[in-house]
Amino acid sequence: MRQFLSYFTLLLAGSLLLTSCGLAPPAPVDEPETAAAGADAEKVIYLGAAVSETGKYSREGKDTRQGYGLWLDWVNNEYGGVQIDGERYRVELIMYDDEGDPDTAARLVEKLISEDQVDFLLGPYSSSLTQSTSAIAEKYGKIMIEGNGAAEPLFERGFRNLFAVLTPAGNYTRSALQLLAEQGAKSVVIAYEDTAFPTSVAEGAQRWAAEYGLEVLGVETYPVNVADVSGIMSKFKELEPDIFVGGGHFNDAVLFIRSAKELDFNPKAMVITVGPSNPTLIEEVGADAEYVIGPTQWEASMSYADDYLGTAAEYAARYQDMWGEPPTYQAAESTATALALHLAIEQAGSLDTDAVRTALRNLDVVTFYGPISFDEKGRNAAKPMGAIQIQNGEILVVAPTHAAVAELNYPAPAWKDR
Amino acid sequence: MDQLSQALVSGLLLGGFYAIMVLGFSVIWGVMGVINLAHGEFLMIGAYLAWGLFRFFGIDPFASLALILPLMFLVGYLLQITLINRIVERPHLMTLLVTFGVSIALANLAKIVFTSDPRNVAVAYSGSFQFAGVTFPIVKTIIFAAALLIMGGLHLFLQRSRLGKSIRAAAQNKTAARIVGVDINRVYAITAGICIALTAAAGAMLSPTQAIFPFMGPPFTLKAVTITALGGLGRIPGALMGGLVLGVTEIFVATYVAGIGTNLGVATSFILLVLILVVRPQGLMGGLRPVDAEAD
Amino acid sequence: MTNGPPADKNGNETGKKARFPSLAPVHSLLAGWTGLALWLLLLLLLALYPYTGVSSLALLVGSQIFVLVTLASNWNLIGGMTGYVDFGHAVFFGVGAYIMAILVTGAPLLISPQWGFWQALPASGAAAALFALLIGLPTLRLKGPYFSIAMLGTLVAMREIVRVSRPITGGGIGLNLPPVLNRIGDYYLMLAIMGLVVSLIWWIQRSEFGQSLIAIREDEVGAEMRGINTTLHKIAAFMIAAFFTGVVGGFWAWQNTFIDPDGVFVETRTVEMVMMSMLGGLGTVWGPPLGAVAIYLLQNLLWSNLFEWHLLALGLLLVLIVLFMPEGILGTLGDRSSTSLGRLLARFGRNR
Amino acid sequence: MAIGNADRVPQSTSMASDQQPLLEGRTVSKYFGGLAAVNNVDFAVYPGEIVGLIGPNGSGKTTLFDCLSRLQKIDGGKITFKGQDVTRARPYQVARMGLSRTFQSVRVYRKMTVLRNMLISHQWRDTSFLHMLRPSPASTASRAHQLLDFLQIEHLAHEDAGHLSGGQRRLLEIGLALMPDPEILLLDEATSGVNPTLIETIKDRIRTLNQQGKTFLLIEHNINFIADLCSRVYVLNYGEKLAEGTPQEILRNEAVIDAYFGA
Repeated sequence: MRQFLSYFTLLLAGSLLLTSCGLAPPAPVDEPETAAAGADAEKVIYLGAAVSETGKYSREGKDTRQGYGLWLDWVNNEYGGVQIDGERYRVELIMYDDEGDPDTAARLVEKLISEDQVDFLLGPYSSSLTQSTSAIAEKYGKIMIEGNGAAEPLFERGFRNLFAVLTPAGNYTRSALQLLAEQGAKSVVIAYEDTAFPTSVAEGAQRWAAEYGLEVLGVETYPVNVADVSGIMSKFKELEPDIFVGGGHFNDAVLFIRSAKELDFNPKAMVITVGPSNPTLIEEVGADAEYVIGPTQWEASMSYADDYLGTAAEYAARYQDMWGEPPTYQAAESTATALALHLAIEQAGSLDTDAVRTALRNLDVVTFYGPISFDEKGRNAAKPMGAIQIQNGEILVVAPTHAAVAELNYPAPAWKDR
Repeated sequence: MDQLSQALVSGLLLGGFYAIMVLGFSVIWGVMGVINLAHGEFLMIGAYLAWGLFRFFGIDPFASLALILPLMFLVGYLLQITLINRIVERPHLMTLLVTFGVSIALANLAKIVFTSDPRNVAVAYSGSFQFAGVTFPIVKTIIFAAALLIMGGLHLFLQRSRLGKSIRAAAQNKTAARIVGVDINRVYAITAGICIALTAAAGAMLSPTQAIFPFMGPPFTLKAVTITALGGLGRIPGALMGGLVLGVTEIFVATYVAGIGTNLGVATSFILLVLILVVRPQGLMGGLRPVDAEAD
Repeated sequence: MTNGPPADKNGNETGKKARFPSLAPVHSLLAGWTGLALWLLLLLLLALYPYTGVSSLALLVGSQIFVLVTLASNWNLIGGMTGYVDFGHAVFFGVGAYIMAILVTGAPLLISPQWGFWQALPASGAAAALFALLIGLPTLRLKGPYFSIAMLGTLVAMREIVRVSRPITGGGIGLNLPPVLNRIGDYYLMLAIMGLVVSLIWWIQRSEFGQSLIAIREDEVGAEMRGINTTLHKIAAFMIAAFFTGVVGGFWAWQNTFIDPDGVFVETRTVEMVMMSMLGGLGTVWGPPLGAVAIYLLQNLLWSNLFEWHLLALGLLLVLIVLFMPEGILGTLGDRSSTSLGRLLARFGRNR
Repeated sequence: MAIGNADRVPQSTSMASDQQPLLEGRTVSKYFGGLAAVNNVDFAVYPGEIVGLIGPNGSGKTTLFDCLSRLQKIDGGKITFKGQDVTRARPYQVARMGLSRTFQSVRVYRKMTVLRNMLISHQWRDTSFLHMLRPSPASTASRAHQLLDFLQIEHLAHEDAGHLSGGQRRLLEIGLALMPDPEILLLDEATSGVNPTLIETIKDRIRTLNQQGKTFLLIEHNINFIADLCSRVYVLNYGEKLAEGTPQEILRNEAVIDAYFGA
């Protein structure tokens, strides 16, 4: 055994020495089948994306990949290719694994632009990776359209080529707070993870609270991977607020519900930023997740529809069919991202970056995902954020009103009375 | 006043968990001089085991300890005789790197097996009870009691039993222990077995209180380092004191500093670590082995 | 004193080297001027490389590899040569990155006018070196694992401190740098920094200073007792390593255009440096660069095919390196009966 | 055990009493916890002497060495070297003043060659920072070769120190101590683990060096070695000075015999 390993290491060392002479670029993960491409002189649009398959964002990265994949499959096999000047263009999507690592992501985006010479870029998962890769796209004048980076600082850099279909983070809690204010809530406390996205959410929440006449009693931050929030919870308990707004990661949702119950902290409504719209939360936390409210970019039960992928429910069915699991909103917004680009290209009638950029700016459509229309900063200002509430183990949309399928249950009973 | 007693209770309960969490780390360091950077991963594995037993067999996490302890003892024992015993005598860089390698491997294995979806054990008694005007979380109170019980038991074992005495002998003077007939490798393997079983047990008990996910380990490892530095190597009363001090400090900072309290609490624990190592490397309470001894 | 009486036996020279038929002569040649000459030649080739009409990707890859080589070499100075296993060395990278970001954006500190890149780059290094002085004075007194742990603690503590110092550092949100991407410029800048650092370490290793560092690693008490001011030498080595790590951190912040605490104060970055140094050969001049290139290639050529198994494989590889190749590639090739691999090579040599 | 008596008797030393001691300790004390490892020890070594320091195991000899060479902080008393107070000096400072020592458990740089071991142990007193940034000068190398020759280990110059035998390592360590051209050498158990032929070599070398003006302070278990070389001997027991005198006086001293063989 030892002997074998010795030989193995020797071999390894040897091959490394040999290869170290050349600066080899990384191998692609999802190499498109190039064999089919050259056969007939069909027209092809090349899209590129670096999305986590491994690393810290692998779960959400998978949703993103599947969301892009669904659109790709649909546009090539069902829709018949993107239509430009009466001609059909097949789409090829080159996807690499950025491992959640900024160095790798930068390298892959560079590769997509300079070697694969893609026409357009789709975004990675996470605000921080979008932050660094969109700078590269901007530098090369490539359009990057994304659906997974909502943090506000992304759009404060004056970039011309970055577009996002998702509702910006500042508006995440808007419909929930509006609805709660209408139901008579008076005060709110906010706890958020101090990273870019949750901070934008929390700042937005404070803004909207003021707007709807809610008094902000307390604001607290906590670091990533926090394991105990008793301090925050007992502080908030003293303040007796009507609404608790909190969150950052899915893990925090579990922690907040558990801590609130443990310390008998009874806000009349718990709004948790990330988690409630994911069925896993109900599965894991069980009955204690009842009454929890969460913002959602998209739910299958929403009443949006388009001429391409149909209604939100049809989209969900298609997704379930293709990937064997229900779509998360990360998946839906990824599909919508690709769809928005698709529509802009068709409207521009060309693959020219400037034309497509103009078309994107002028885009004003309603899709299965909701309305899409970009403001001058590249954000999808038209789209309202939804809100869901967990009722009897189901995730039901309660806002905005035109998409709602259930009435908000407010106030939530105290833990002792459940 | 109300807030003060609540903070104190929350801090002590957190500290009790820290104490049981750190025990395995501290004893491994104290007995064989190995800083186990994969500590948090064993905690994570314990939590997943408890989750699995709960989810698929409906076994309560505290009851599942009866299965988890022997299983993880075996894991620790095997890991020690196959891997760690080979590097115990090597420079500490090697042990740090090997345990770090194990930590990366285990976390990513867990991700493949369990996916990165967070898990949680929803026990029926996840609520609270009131006592003297203070809210006591039921689960955390049980953890605290269990922690005291386990620590008491381990203390007795180390002080009274023959095996316990061999372990302490091996910690204090390896050569001398060998001369009087202690089989060091076996003692190490048993120590590792006990420690890893304890760590996994701490993870199992933690499973109802927070999210379980593959990368939950490293923060616990870092906390374990701090607490060990506070309490001294391999001393059970030290681990208890260190845990309580850290728990109470964190909760007090979190409660009484507005806005960034929880952040600051976490920061404080690491600043404490550096300060303690610099000012008083033998820990606040001394330890099993002389810390200033020439390393390796 | 002058000389003692003449030695009585002098003829024992023969037959002692034959015990280790190895590449040791090559090894010592590389440690000398030949090594430097080869290195300068390599630098020249690398400087000409962009003229072969390569893509901007190749330039980016190049500069990323240069970053790794520089980091590994820096770590090696304190961890490999001096024997102080710094498990928190990424803290200097982070300090450098943040100083760069704060100076060039100016916003958080209301610095105006904002600093240019060329002023901020040395400032990043200087800040890291200063930080090394402050933290090194107390921590370098610690021995063995206590130093490692203290530095790991420093790294994590700094991450949390940066996180709570929101008015200055932007907190957990991070800081955006002006997106000025210049791949060719970055390539040459990093090539120059790498060239400088590795040459410097080559020089240090030959100098009495470098030898004193190795002496400290081998026996610090003995070194101190024989007149070496160990505190001074350790601090000096620490500060040099920190300075260039800080410069690289500043460069990285500039190139990446965005930093946040979790992106620059990362434990894995330190471990990467350690792994690279180890794989190449701890305490050698050419080992860490070799190890850096090797790990980079491993990660990108072999493991991208392993998908989600690749981090698992990374962890296992770390264990395997330590178990079977603790002397690294160079150590294993250059000598000795100390590793199983080395013994294997020695057997080849004998059979020939 | 009656210890104190022997101390009080003024000893007739062979040295001129008006001469200033080279290395002197006054009421030196060192405690570990509550335990006195060295307790109120007075002693002096005069230039050109070879002085022995003996005592049963655990009597505090090595601790006293550590105090003198400043590796241990002392808890009481005063140490002077060449007339200067060095009580608070650091080891490298006394080394640069001309004090060298060896260790009971040999300290050499194992992963460096014998020659490099020697080169790095030169006199650092006059080494400026700029000097440090250069490779060792040729003069240092030639001195190293001379000394290796003198100690009969020149043929090992390019071997790693870790590959040497125990006796060869002792010789190398003496070489390292001689490199900076010290005025006094403190040798801790220079003969333990060394074969008899080599012991004769070491003895011979010490004598030669002493004739050239070097002063020695030796910790030894080998009584013959002490009796052959030393002009004076100090005896420590339980951290206190039990006796001092010529080797002949010491060997007849009953307190010493008691201490060694038990009463």
